[in-house]
Amino acid sequence: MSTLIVMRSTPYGNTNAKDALDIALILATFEQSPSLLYQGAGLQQLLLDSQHTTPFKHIGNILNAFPIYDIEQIYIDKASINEQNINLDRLNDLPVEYKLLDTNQVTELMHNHQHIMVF
Amino acid sequence: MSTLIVMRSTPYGNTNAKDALDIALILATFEQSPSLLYQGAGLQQLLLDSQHTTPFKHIGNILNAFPIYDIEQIYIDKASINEQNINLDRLNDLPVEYKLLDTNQVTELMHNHQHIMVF
Amino acid sequence: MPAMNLLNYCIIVRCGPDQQSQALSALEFTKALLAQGHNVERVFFYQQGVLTASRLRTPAQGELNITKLWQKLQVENKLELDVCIAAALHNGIVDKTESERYELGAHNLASGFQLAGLGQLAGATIACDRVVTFGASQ
Amino acid sequence: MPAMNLLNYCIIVRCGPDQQSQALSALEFTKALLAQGHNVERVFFYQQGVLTASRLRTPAQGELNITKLWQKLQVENKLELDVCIAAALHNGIVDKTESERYELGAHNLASGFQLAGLGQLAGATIACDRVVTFGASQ
Amino acid sequence: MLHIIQTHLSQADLARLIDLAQEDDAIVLMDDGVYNQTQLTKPHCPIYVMQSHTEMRGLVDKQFTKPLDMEGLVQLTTNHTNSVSW
Amino acid sequence: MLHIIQTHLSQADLARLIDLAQEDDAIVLMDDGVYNQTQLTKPHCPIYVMQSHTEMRGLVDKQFTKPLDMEGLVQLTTNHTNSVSW
Repeated sequence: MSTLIVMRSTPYGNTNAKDALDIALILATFEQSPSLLYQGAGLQQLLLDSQHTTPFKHIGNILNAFPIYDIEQIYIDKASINEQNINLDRLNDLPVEYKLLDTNQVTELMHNHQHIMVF
Repeated sequence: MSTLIVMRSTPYGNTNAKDALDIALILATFEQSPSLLYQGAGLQQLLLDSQHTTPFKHIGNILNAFPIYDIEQIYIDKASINEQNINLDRLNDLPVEYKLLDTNQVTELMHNHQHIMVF
Repeated sequence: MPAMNLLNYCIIVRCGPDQQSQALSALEFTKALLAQGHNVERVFFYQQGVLTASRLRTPAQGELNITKLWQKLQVENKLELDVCIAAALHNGIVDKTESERYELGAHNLASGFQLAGLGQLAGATIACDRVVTFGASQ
Repeated sequence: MPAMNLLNYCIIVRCGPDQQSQALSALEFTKALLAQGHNVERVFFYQQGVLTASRLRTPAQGELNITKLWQKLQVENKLELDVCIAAALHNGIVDKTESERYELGAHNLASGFQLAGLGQLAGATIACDRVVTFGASQ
Repeated sequence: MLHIIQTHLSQADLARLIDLAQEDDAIVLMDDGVYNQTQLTKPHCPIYVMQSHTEMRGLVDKQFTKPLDMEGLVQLTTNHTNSVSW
Repeated sequence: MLHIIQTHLSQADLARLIDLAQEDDAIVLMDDGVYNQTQLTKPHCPIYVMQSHTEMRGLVDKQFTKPLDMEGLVQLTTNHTNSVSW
């Protein structure tokens, strides 16, 4: 019943990805263990090569911090994988564990949280 | 060969419509007679009831100023009318004269201008 | 006022003054909440929303001054208007303390607003029955 | 540098620092223009682009400081960085003169940038061979 | 759950959000979100439209929508246990 | 004419812009615009993709695209008599 953060933005187009992660980390610090749902273009945040440097804050490296902060409820919207033309293999190397959700499960997830923030 | 301003934004969602009109008016003041092309959601700028008050700068009233500023090259992208589900009749009451352009004509219009700004 | 379920709200404003329609809706929703007797724990300005809190804004004549409207509502209702400090620093909104800390030589946070950490938002998600966001996409 | 057609450019920056990728591209394109010997008549900051010109911005550690990068380029190349005055007033970016005119008590325009009317942009469309826009949509 | 839409979405994004709404949810179209109703058909949950926002934009509400004002929006947020602003 | 795309567009908007490009035009995908190439097929004009922007995003360029850097973009704006940033 805590907070669900829905990640719908590409990593570097605007500050949404970073700003959402900042909220996730502070909620974790307050022991509110937020859930994260990656949806639509937000899945692009998961495809970054953590070795590749960027002039911007590196989203890929922040993902590595999830286990440290006990952020463990990570979900991926299954329908978005096709929509974003993503090769499922590329999601195997993620440094975090996640669950794939179909549309009914996404709806259920949303109903089971007290607050929802979309970024 | 002057400047073509492409209007693609709804009137009140952001400041694009107003900011584009400001550029059109200043270009006219500099006797650069800009051309205006309404496309996509930009057509919504043409459907405002000029009698209806809004808390924002009234785009519909600014349209009335076009003849005063000698802004006479007004174009509407024909394909956008269907795309936006607009009843063609509603474009009859416009306070300005305009030409409907098909895709080839839009392409030609764009090639015939030295500078293009999309808002 | 009929007997009704009065709740504790947090409002998140993520759109700047340029998203004029959404920005005004956040204000009007907050007004309506207060009019119906609900409690507004805090309004949290995040992302572009922090631009609302600049006292150096001078909107053109005939344009809405959303900053002034929030200030008025704050005074009338002793509202807490929290401006995310990280987003504020990133966007050039600073109070006297931050201005001195970073030796900026000027400050521009409008009165009635205050800088606050994201912890205030986290606290609100615990304390509030409802968190309603305005300006989630642009 | 091979013999080539050197042109006169105007760059329009419409995205703020938050549109980090587009904002950086505007700067890097301008740099590449100068490196190839083209003339940059002016860089015109419009809409959210004016937020680039705030000297009160303090990006977090590890974040790009796009304001400083433009200032550096300006000094090195005597670039003209024009900030649309109407958009600047709307967004709370003022120089000393405007601050005094509106009695704001503080100013925040970063050095190297100057406030300018839309007439400067209109002039650029006449004088320049090319006008290239960055941050047209967000 | 209350779904609040404040922007003009692409057809694909709108369809996806409608998919996620259940029968006892409600959808609110306000600000530029009111433009989305032109793309809508047969909703499986109530769709409320901010009346002043459609009028200001010279639009006419679709018949299956319900008119809303700010007081009504407050009540919707009270009646639904949570809300999502897309 | 040079078409510069800096954002991730909806399929409909992208299709419309491609329609407007002529054979002697060129399209540049940069910043989040590089995501659009996943939706693209058989272009009728050259499509350039800012190399560093695709790599930074963990993408692989489609075979029919041409790699670009900032120097190359300058040359494209020089060679084409005008440009449009969508």
